[in-house]
Amino acid sequence: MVAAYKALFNLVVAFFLVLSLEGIGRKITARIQRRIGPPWYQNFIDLFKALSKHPFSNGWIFDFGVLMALGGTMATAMVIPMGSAFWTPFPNSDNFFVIMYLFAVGALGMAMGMVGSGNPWSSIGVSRALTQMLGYELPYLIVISSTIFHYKTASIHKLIEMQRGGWNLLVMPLGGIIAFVSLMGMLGKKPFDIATAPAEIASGPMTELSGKYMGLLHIMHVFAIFVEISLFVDIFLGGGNFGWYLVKFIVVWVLAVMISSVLPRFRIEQMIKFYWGVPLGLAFLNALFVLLGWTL
Amino acid sequence: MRRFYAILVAAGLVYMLFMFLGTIVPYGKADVADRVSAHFLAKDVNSISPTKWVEGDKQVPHSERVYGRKGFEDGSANVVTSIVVNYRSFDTLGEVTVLFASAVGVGLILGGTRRMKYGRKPNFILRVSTGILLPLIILFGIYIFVHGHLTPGGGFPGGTIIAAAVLLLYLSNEEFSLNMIVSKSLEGSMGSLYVIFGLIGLAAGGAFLFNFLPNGVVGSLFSAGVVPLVYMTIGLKVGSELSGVVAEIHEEREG
Amino acid sequence: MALSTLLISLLVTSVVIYFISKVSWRAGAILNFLIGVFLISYVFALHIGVTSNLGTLFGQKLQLTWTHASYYFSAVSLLVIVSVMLFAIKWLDSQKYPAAFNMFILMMTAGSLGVFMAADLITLYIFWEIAVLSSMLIVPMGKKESRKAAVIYAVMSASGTYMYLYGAFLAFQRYGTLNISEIARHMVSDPSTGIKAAIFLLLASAGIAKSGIFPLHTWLRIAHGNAPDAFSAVLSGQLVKLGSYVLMITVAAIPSLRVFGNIPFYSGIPATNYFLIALGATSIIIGTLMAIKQDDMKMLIAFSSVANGGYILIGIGTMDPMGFEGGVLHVFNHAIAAAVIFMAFASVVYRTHTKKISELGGLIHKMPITFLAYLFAIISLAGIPPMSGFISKWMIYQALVRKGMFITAFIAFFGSIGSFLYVFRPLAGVFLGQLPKKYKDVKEVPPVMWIPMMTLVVISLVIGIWPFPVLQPIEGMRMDYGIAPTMRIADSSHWLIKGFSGSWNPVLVFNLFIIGFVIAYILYTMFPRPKKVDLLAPHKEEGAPINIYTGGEYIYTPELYHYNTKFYAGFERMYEKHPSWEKVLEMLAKFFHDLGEWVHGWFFRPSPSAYTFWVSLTILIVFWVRW
Amino acid sequence: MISLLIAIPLLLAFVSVMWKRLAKPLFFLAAVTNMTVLLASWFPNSVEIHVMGSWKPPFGINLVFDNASFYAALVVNFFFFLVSLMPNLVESYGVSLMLLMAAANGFVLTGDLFNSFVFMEIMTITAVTVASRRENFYNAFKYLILGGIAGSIYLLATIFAYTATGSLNMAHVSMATISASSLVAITTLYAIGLGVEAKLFPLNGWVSGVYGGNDLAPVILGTSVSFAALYMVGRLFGTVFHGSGAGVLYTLALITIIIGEVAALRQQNLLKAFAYSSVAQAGVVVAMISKGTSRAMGLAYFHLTNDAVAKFVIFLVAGFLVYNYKNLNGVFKKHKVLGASFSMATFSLVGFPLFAGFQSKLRIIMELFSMKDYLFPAVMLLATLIEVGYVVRWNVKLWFEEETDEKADNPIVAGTLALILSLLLVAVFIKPEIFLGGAMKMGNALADTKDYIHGVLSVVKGGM
Amino acid sequence: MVYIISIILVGIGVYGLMTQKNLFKHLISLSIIDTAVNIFIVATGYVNGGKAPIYTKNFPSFAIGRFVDPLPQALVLTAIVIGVGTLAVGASLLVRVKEKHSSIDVENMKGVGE
Repeated sequence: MVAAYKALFNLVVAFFLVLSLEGIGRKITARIQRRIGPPWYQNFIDLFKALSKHPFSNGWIFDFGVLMALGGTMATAMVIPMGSAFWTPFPNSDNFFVIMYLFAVGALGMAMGMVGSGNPWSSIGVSRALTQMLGYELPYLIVISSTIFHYKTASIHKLIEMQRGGWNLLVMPLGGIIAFVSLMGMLGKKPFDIATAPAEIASGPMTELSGKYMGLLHIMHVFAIFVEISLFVDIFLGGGNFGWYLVKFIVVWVLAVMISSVLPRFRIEQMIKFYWGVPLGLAFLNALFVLLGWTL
Repeated sequence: MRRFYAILVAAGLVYMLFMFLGTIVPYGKADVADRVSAHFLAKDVNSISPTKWVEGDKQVPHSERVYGRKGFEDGSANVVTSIVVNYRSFDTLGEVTVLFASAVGVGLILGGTRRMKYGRKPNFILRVSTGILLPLIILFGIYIFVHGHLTPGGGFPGGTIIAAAVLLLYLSNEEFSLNMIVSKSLEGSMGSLYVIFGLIGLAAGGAFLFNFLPNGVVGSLFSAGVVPLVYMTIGLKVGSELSGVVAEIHEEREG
Repeated sequence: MALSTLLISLLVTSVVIYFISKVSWRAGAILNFLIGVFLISYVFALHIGVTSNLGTLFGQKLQLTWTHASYYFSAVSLLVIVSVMLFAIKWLDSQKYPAAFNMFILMMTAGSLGVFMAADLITLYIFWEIAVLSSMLIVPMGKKESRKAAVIYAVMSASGTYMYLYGAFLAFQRYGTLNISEIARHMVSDPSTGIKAAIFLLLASAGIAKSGIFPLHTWLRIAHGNAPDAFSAVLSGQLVKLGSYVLMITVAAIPSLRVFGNIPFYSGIPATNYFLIALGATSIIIGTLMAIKQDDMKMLIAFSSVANGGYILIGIGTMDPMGFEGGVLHVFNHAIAAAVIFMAFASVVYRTHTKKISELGGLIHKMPITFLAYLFAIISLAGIPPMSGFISKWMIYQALVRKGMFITAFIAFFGSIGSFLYVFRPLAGVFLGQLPKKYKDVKEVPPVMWIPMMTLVVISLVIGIWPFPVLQPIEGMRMDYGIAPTMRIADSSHWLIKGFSGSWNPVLVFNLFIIGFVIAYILYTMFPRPKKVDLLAPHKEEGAPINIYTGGEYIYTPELYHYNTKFYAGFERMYEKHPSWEKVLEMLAKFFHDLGEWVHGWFFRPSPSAYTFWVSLTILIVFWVRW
Repeated sequence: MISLLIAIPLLLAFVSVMWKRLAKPLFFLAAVTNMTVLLASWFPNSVEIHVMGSWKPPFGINLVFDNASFYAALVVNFFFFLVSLMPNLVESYGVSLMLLMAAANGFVLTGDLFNSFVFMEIMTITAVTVASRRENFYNAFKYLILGGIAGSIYLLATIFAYTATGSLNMAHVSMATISASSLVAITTLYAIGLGVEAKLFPLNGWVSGVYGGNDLAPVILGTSVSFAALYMVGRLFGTVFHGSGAGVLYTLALITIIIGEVAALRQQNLLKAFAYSSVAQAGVVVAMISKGTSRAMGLAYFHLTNDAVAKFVIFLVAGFLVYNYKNLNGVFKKHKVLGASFSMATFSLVGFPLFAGFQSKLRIIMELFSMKDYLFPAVMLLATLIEVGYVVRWNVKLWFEEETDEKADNPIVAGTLALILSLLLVAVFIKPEIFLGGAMKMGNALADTKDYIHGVLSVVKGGM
Repeated sequence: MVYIISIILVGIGVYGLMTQKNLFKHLISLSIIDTAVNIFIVATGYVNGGKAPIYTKNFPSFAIGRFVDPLPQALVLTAIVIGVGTLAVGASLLVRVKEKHSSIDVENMKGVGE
């Protein structure tokens, strides 16, 4: 029962934390681009507005897809440890691969629902999003695999405990950097936002979304960001108690936002080529170091 | 280029056979005593122990006077004939069959129905001389195969000569056409007769193609058991067969 | 009933079925299905360790024995086959040769069961050929291309089979026995690595050919793609597993770790196994990349079978307890998923008569049950929880990471993510999006056809939540083969699956999923109800609200707004000029063909002159050699 | 009694040339008689000889009747018997077939080298006649030339043997001491001389033309005559020359296997394709014979028997199809029985389980492995692979392609025979002893030179 | 000497078979080979100074060296007939070949495809 409360707490934290951070992110981007930008709570307002409007639905698969996306992502968010073994809702099931694949349910649901809308922009967006996944996931998984190989565990909370001696980022700095680059792709931040590319394909998958569908998907997006950054913080930055965890979370987010706000956008195959070039090579190099025991 | 390779290969073949020559006795040095034919010549096959012979114990062949005497295992003065029609008669049956087979084959392949006309009158000499020569040729043919066991010759040459007579007829007379029924019947009956001789031998002597008639005096016309009879059937058969072939070739197909 | 009696009577029955089917093919099909149901119950009732004699051949006893492996593989096979048999009761009315189909599918069942039961290599070979032969005769019942497919299938399969046969006899010559466990025992003590490796690889090649592993994978595309539609489900779901079985026999029943312990290559894996793993990895890459760009949905899944065969081989090849169980469990997962997918496609083709993704679309509104079956099957195939497909992939990853095989792991990840890409294509292109006008009267397939699909989906889902009934025989197999016999992976008392790097609880994951879904649903209902709009569907009556993004504009050709050709154009462009192994094999076939042409031209066609030349030349050569 | 096997068909042939209409019934009669004679003297289990004209060997000609020649004669006559059941096939070729039958029997039974040459020539000439059916003249002519050359070489070999030993009797030749170089000459020439009939590469140029030219030739030449020729290979190289020259045969045979299959693969004509396959199978048999042991030879003839039965069915069906249909696509839909038999026979050819070919192929491979020959099995399996390719292609084409409107009556007798024979193939799979027993006895008889010599040369008076 | 002549005749026959384009010349070449082999066979039976193996008044009895070997002669008799048979069948085939393919020249024959 305690686990259930912790899981729900996860969701609550994720919701408020990420939604506010998104607002802050918009503000930071605006400042970098010499604009004033919206207030930090702007996204709460947007979300509420979207949810309260009368939407259009494109058939049951459209609804089902959105539910599956949100449900799957929430399920993932519930498993994520927040920085320490204590804030781990399900210590027996916080296996990295389980999280990664559970996370894919949401992606699949979203893709399905959006293509179900019958809009070609959505389809193109989904196709790009899936292709993009092929790009960023691979270096990321290699880095995480070498981490797991190094610490002999894939359980996130155990990984956190293992990093008592020092952050994993410091143990394998190469891996940490690659993972962060991949994280940028996961977050869909520039330069890796070709999938949504608002100017060209009308936000891609989201083209047909209206009203509460937009809102629900926004919530899903919030949880997705939570999962992605939390994983990075847990695996590379050593977690820490709840406070430290939040700080690290925010730092990673701000860094990502700052980087993304100064960069243009990759074309889809450029993006794949980018990820399969230097990051993948370095990921393998990192793996080699780990195999040879050359860790710091 | 083709010719060059052909010469090369042919020369190689000649070279090979030349090398093979080294494995056989030189020309003219054939040692009959080492071969089965020594006993064919001496007509003493039945008195030789084959087991000993094959083990290298080459027994001395009889060398008593043969010509004009009676009571030999084979009564023909011509040893080649005695081999062909008696000792190795089965080969000859096969030989007859080859000819028969080819005659049948020619018939099946050509399958003609009508005499071919060349539209050219045979010249005078040919026409007239045919009338004179024909009986002589046929007679000569018959002579050859009847005396097969005494003199060089036999059923095959005799039959061929008879067929030559038929060929002459075909050349000299545009209208002539061999009566196929007669020739086929002769061919078939003579062939059957040969096999029947063999079967009689099987019945009489326990071996196919067994010589079941007395041999008589070596050198006389009525001697050598079934040999003259066989040669006669062969002669007639070959004659009719080859005539048939000649006839077939002179026929054309409808359409 | 003894095992041998069962198999022989099945073979005989199949001929009887043919004549029954000649009278009424539906009776034959129903009878087939009943026989299948009987077989399932029979298989589940059999005790492990039962043996039976089939007779003697060349002085060797032909033996059948019932092991954990036989049980597992037979059960999986029968699940697939029986589903297809049920499916066929209706589906066959679209086919030209129902009687022959009924006969051969039963014969094939007998062959496959025989393969799984065989205790020695030659029995295995006999039943193997029976299975191949009868399936090979079903393949050309499809469309025009399928004739060529049958030939390619037969040749590819035969090339593996004959290598296997060579290996089998090599083993027999060396060890004097054909019994698999005896050979395994002898091989452990055999000092000659070269011959052992030769036997190992030759035996494995049958499995390589059959399960579509790299050098011999090309037949899958054409055979699975063109076989009669429902039969593709058997081909991909079941027959390919014969190959996996043989691979498992060679890698595990012959304890390759001990046999080749003297040639370790990487992290304790012998070079021979690593070679197989490399082949498997290559298959994953090829299968994934090629599947992504197919327009023919059956060929797409055929390539996915190549990739999944690679997973199975990688898993088993590691001989790691996790990897082994993962590989073997993947057999189950892929069998079920591929069978459902192909049956779903068969249903689509049954109604629409095309298998080109680019010609289809929007069928979800017409065939929702088929769509659901397909959806759950691809979730399983892509290895996403809560379907069973995830469990095996998880296990294989565990093994790969534990062994530190990062390149292989990379390929496995690539294949896994790639599988999202390709399984999504038929989903988007066939079921979602705009419905072409010509399919506006398409109806859902009858229950006889969707019941088997849904049954398999439910089985896969249940196993995904509670995998222990399937893991149990697999653990049994692992114990039989002595792979880390002390280790327990499936911990059913704690509902856990344990890997070296941690555990997870499939029930919990499923519950989380449900909770997430419920919360999402609550959120969904909390907010205003949506207004239903149609897609760009002009065949609907006038006045219905139409899709919002056209701004009310009326569009007459919705097909054009359906994005389903070159779905991943950006990605496909990256490997347009890929080298094609299929072309290489075609070249090989062409080489033999040209050789025939050449031989014919030089030795058989020419005039008597040439004959004389060859005769003379031969004499000369012989003379030259011998003199 | 044994001489009847030759005498009866010969006599009936002579008779039937007088009454052409009787040819077909007489052919049937001859076949029945021969089968009766053979069945009456089932497996002599010893070497019996029949001396011609009661001239004892090695002086006269003798027929040898042992297990080997019995089995060969049985197979040979069996196919003649089957052909004689089909008057449509025989047509006006009854006389030729009877002669061919006599010649094949003589070839199999004779114990004399020159005599075998004579019978070989009869075989060639009648076979050419049969081959010329359906206006297949050019190919028949090519066969004739090649057969003629082979005959000359065979004759040369015989003469070399005669000068070396002073005898023409096989038993005597086999026991005589022949100098090594002489033996090389003799066996080389014999290998080439027999190679033409035994379809060895590259002496088999005639095969496709002759087998592919009409419907009668392959049915009889591809089964009976080919069996007789391959029997003689075993007799000469196994019994008489004790395996001298086997290396030549082995090499040529291995090349033959591959060449035959490769040529069959590209072939677009149904009859010719399987003609080439027949070449390849002959290669297998010859290579196996060249191994020289009794087991190997027995298996070779087991394989040959299976192949002959399968080929009989295949050629029968193929001949029917080729000469009744222009377009063969999907014809089996109209002729289900023919199709089923054809498929079974072809599968037996490949060696799929449930059919006889499986038994022989696997046994051969197993035997080869036990002899530590690793090359031949590999070649054989490669050949089988190619075989699978074209066999499946043809089956698929004949069964599944879109059919045309052409229509022909079902040949009832041929269909029945084909079905019975193909079921026989299945029976042989279940109970290989049907063929295997005889074939193994044949192998033993061929390998046992001592017994042969003893049997031939110590018996003074031949039995009936 | 006779041996060598017969061998050369074989060579000539083979050469003819290989180079000639006319089918009838093939047949003749074959016949040459036959004849050459026959000559060879007869020659193997020759004994220096030997007579024809026929008993006459002058040679009434057998002695080694008196007669040549009769067996090869008998064989040749058979072989000749076989050669004739081959020739006859070959010639008749050529008649039909000429009809069907309108030529007996290998290079001018029509309809000789596969």
